[in-house]
Amino acid sequence: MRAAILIPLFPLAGWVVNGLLGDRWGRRAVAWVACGTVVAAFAVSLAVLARLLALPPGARSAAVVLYEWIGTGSVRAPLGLLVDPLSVALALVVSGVGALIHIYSVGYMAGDEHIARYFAYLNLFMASMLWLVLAGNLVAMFIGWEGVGLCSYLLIAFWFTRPPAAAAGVKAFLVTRLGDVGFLLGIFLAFAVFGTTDFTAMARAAGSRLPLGGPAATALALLLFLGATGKSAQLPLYVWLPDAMEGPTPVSALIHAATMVTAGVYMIVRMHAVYLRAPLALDVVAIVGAATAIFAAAAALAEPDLKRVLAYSTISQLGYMFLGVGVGAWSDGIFHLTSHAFFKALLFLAAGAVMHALGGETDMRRMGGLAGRLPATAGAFAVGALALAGIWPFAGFFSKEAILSDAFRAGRVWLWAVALAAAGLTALYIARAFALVFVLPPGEGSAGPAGCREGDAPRAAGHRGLAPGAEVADPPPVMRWPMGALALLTLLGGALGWSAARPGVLARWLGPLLAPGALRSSEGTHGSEAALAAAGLAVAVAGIVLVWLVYVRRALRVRSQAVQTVLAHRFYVEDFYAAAVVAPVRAVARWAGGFDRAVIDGAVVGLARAIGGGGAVLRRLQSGYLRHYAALALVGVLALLAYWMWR
Amino acid sequence: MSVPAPYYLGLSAVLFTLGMAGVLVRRSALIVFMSVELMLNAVNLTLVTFARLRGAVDGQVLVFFVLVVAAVEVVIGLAIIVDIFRSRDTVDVDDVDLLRG
Amino acid sequence: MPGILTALVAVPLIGAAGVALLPAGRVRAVRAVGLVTTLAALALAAWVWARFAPGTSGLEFEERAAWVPAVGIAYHLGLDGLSVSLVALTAFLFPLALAAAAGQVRDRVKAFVVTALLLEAGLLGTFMAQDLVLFYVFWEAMLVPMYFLIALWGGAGRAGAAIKFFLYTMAGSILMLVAIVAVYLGSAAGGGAPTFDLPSLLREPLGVAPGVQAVLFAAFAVAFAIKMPVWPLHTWLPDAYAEAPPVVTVLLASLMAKAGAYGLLRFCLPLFPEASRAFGPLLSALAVVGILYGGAVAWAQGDMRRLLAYGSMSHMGFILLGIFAFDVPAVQGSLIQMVNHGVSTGALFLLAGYLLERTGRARTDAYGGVAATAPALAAAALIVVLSSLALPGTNGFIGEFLILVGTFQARPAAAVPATLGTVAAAAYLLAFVGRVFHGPLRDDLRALPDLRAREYAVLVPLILVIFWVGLYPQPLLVRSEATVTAVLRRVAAAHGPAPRAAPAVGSRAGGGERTP
Amino acid sequence: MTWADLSLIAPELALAAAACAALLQDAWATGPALESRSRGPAAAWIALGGVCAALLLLGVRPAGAAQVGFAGMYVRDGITRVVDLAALAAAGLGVMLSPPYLERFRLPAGEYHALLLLSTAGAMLMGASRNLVLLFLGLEMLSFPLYVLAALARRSRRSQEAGLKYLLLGAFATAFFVYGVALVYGASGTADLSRLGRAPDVPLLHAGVAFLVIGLGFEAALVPFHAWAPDVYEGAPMPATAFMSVIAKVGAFAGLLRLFPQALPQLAPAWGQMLAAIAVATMILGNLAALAQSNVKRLLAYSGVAHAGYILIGIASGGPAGSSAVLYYLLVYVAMNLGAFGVLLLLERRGEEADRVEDLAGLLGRAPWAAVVLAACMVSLAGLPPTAGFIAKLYLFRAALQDHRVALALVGALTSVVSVYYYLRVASVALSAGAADAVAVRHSRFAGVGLALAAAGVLWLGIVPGAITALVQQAVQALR
Repeated sequence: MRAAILIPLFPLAGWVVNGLLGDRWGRRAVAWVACGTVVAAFAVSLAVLARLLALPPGARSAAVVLYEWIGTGSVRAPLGLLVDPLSVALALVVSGVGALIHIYSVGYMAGDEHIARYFAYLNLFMASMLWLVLAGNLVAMFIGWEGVGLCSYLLIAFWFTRPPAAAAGVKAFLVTRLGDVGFLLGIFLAFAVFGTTDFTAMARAAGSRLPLGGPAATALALLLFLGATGKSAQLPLYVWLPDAMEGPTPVSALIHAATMVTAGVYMIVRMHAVYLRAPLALDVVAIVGAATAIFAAAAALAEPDLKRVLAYSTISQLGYMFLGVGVGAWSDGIFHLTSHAFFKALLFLAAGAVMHALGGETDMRRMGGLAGRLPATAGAFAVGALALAGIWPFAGFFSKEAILSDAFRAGRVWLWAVALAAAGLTALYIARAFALVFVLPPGEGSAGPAGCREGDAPRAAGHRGLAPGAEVADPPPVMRWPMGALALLTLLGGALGWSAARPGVLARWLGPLLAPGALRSSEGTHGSEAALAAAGLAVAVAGIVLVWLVYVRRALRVRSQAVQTVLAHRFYVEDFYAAAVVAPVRAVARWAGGFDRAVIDGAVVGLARAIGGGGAVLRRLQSGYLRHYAALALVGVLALLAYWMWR
Repeated sequence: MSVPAPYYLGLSAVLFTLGMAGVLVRRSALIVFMSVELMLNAVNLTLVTFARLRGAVDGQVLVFFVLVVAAVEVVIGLAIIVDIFRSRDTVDVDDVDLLRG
Repeated sequence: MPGILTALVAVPLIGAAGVALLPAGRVRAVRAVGLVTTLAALALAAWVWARFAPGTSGLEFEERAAWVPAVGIAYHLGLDGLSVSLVALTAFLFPLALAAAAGQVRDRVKAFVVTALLLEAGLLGTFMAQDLVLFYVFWEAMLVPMYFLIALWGGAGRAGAAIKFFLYTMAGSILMLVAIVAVYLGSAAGGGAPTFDLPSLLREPLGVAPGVQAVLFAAFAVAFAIKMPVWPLHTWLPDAYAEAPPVVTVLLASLMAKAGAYGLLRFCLPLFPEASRAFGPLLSALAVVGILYGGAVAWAQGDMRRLLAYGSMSHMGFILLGIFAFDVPAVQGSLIQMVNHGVSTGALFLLAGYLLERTGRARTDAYGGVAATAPALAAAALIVVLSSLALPGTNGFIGEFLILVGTFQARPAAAVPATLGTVAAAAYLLAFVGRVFHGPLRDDLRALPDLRAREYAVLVPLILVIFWVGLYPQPLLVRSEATVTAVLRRVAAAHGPAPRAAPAVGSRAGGGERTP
Repeated sequence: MTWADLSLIAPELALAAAACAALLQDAWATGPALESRSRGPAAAWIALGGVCAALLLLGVRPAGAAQVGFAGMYVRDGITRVVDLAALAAAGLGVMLSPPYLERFRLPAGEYHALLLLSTAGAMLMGASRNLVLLFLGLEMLSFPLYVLAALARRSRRSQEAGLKYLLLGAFATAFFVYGVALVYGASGTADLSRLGRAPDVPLLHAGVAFLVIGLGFEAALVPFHAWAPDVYEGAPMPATAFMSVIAKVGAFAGLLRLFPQALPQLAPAWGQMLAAIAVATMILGNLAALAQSNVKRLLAYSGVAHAGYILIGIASGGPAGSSAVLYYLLVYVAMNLGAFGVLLLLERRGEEADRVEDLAGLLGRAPWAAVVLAACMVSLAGLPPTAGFIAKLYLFRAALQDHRVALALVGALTSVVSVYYYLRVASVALSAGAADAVAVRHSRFAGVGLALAAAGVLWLGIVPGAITALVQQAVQALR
């Protein structure tokens, strides 16, 4: 199992090599190194999977300790891996999708002069992400946790000369770091409770150290979840993710859709033993997940920017995952994570292909009717969109239905209802996006003067937006093949989670690891299962039909100006943050700066001035007149005499 | 001697105070000087009184030292005052105020 | 190898004398001798560091000789877990600083090198002295060269900044001197001869009343707090950091600030355990205020070095927090963070110096897009910034993590807001990166040169240390563990008032004069 | 008077003889010799010979029990020894540092050296006095030459003014001192210091003691009897200023030492409190007033006031600790103050004294060693390690705390912080880059050796003070 260390080490080596030497050698070599290392990581992951499969289900867990990393007093944190079904599954998803996106990037970034830096960052991200999923304890995991955040920052701000990109990077870093405060405090609390943060040890000791529903368990679970809301862009810390679309599109696909943002879900599943001791915290997770799902779906409705639609969609889908794990459906959460990785990456790559063709344009109001000119892209997007909307037989259908039925069967009917409504909205916004980009004629939806545009690097097409008569074509094969592969996975991915007899492949693979949650899993019948699935499917279809009626047939005009405004401002959440958090903090900082000068330093300088002033006064007393001096001495004489007489 | 010792002591204290006042209020360097001499001689009177009171001679010896010292003071002082008079045409101590601050 | 610690102090002094005898015009020779001297000191320090036996709490390489026997002052040097790494850090940073100075100090080079070498001797001595007076001598002896380094080679406001720095720090340390004398007199309460020797003083509890102990603790603590600096005794810092020549700012932030934190651990905790515990909550609170306040003010600064200065102060807050958590991991974290802060903050100021050297611009908004024209400089800055904001895998994380995890066990109420300080650090440091390196490239910066070979030579060692400590901090941690444990055991063992409350000294501390 | 008595005062006699020789040499020189460059050094060599002879005579005497002579008026003990050492150091350095200045400003070298030596002898007598009469004589012998030295540049209105002010105020204070002697005599029936300890505790004695403080306090420049010091320091020719700045303190504090801790221990609480109050006022006033000065001589005058305050801490604390601190401080003060003045003596601004702070600018470039010495002396005056000033202050704080005078130690400590401001300002100007074009630097081997000795003293007493601390410790052993 020690070979598992190679999984993150390969991309790490790619980072070092490309980072140090990338500018010296050709772009081709850079691309080979970058893709090669990730493919190698994928290959090693497969090998480790094979090794695990060879073991009996109960023995498929191995801790690999590299060396003692931090060890002093009572705090011990080795640098170690935990190789078990969960981590290997995630490693496979991450390295697999990552490899595809790396290959896609070769084509997408072909025109960018900083390709070495790009791939170096991307490799570093792969290393961090793989380390995150493989790490054997919370502290080691935190390396990956922060590492992916760093890479996210670096890649969002990849085109750093553009102020919005630079600002979005900082925003992403800061907001996630705010969540990481919770994560860190969680680690501290874990040390206080367990004396260790080793996952296996904590899982073993959770039952004895954490009283069910006790404050320690609840606090620990909620603190870690705070970290997850930051990293996985949940309410209330989701605000960085839409802005993160300033980065190159493959980055959005890889980091801000398929992998990094799901780290929170993974972490909760990893820590499920703790969460099981904290039902209240699990409820919070489920409620936040459901609320985020519907909120973000609604926010996506009025978004004119294609990538931001997908970003809100990601937030919403992550909400589903949290809803799933919140009701104790650990493996279904991972299932949705996986299928979402496939279809959302596919959607982003397709969107990237559109932008690639349009010179970086991302404003859907400047697009339209592209289905004919970009058939392959349109097809790929359609597959992804259908999966997202939850249409049978795409992967998204199975995974989303699994979570919905889990919620229902867990007795969280309200959450189920909310999630169902969110499913409808999902179908609505993604169908709208598809219609605007591929179906409707250009110019629909009145483009504003300031469009959205990605990057400033030269693209394959030298123009921006949809210029009539311009050469608009599907991307080159190096980009098309990864899209095809992902489309295939999207088609087949459902098989992972669904089979005639639940639990599915994934659930059985993870099963020995995951203690059953509050889920009354066996109580559901096939009949109710089918009914729930039908309800979900119906809502999805209804959404698509609604879009068809509103946008294509123009049969309906349900436009309330108020709703439109609220949606366009994403429920004013960001304005609220700007006014209630950012502005006050900025004001406090300014004020503190002034306070520092005026009061604290003022006191010091004032004291110095007073002393200097005393010197000036004394100077004036030295009048130069001899008789004054004699008088002064006489005063002294009298004072001394007085002292001696009346002491 | 019919005059009791405290009278001498009182007289010398008065003389000393007069000298002191002279230093403080007179402007001519020469008169200031004379005032200092007055103070010294007041002290001499005290010394002699005490010596007689104690019936010891060492107080009277000290008087001679004081006299010598006073003479030396005058010598140095007059030399300086002459120098000052040469360069400033005045011996008013209030005009000697170049140095201050 | 007897006398190696003396040799460590003597090498810079001999080097300084050697440089002083060179003709002032031979700038290259002056620089070469200075560099060779610091490298020699580094070699000695590295040897000592390598040979230092972990696991013992006592002094190693001890040297003792009578100095002023009439009043019980001894020349007593020694290293233990608290100081061994700081000595190594000092010796490590000086060659780098002198190398970096070659590009920045062109005027009166000889005097500069001499002064810097005197400073090195003072710093090394400060970390090694085991006699209170000897410590004070070194403590002030490093202050004087530092004053001249700022006052003679600094920026436009150098005179004011230098004297402010000096007066402020001296105001604190002179009170410490008075307290040192009081401790000395108190040590005779048991009937023995009074002594300034630290190990002897620690052998039995100090013969002073608890109230007096508190006053003495305060006198020591204020001196060290000013040097660190601790809020609200910090306002000399932005001026000094911003006006000193860039390499001197490196030394100020990297090493002098550590002397303050080191003093707290070396003297305040062991000498005044009861008072330390009594003042612990207050100092923890000040640390938290400093962390957040420094972060906030840093964020609002327009001047690059003022921003970094307040940031440095914020980071020193973590170190203070760890010390007064009285918990092994936290104190260990503080110690390792001293090294980290020295490396990372030093590197930050070094980079700021490189920028200043290239453009002469102090304000961050006078830059923009520098990463586009100087990518290596930007990459180095990014790495250093990340280490400074405690990214796991870099050195900064080890320190802050240990401090916070330890503090969380001991004082959760302080640890929670302090953890927020990590966000503040990210805010101002990324703002710095954003304003200087990101954004549209300004036209007047297009010709900005990237790192030169000499600058690589300075930065690469620092970056290597950043990753080394970040990934494998154990060599540092094991060296200090035994000593830290012993110090904390001493603090923990102190219960309530001193057993022997002999009113030896200052029993009328407030009053002063005798009444007849 | 016996031979034994005379051999007791052999050092003083040597000085007096050298003083006479210097005067005679001056009178003897004629014609071209008067104008030649060798004229200054000739007198200087004679004076130096006298100082060395005195030092030798001091050295050959075994350091044993105290010897008393002149019918009990004169005592030669450990304190005498250290005071003599300080006074002779002051004289020696004063002689060595002056020639370039005397030559350039055409001051009468013979008179200068003779006065200097006589004044030194006066200070030494004060240190050796065991009787108020001798103390008075010593005080006058110390101060009269100083009056003349202050007015030595007879054509200079400033020098005249300095002389007049010094003389009149000095005479005024002397009158009080003698009155004090008379009252103490009247109260106790004796002028013998060794018998004052048994004097009856009557108001007359108290008044006498108060008056004695005035005379000594004037010479030491204690507040409020300090007012002469800035004006006289500024107006007097610089070599005179340099010399008087140290010798007056040596003499006055030797006198205070003899008078208070040694002769009047039974009144220690009373005079301790009084001197503590004076010390506090002196430290504060001296340091604050020095802040505002731009003339280095005047600055050093106020600095001298401040240092008088510091030294007084030792007297006020009394006992062996305080007394040894005073003795050590006097030695240190001689070295550091004369070192500072010695550098100034090398400078000249267009035929005048270069006594403004800005005249020092760029000294490092022109006379690097002088600049370094000046900086070292300033650092020492500020009381910073590793210089002598630090150890001296450490001694004082120790004395104060041992006597539970916490407030004294604190005021001393905090005012030294204030003092750093002006000392380091001078030092950093001297080491700064800019150059004062009008200022010329004179190099003189004679003065160079003097400066080196002063600097060596500043460092030696700071870095390896063991020998001297042992000496002062031993000197005060009798004081238990």
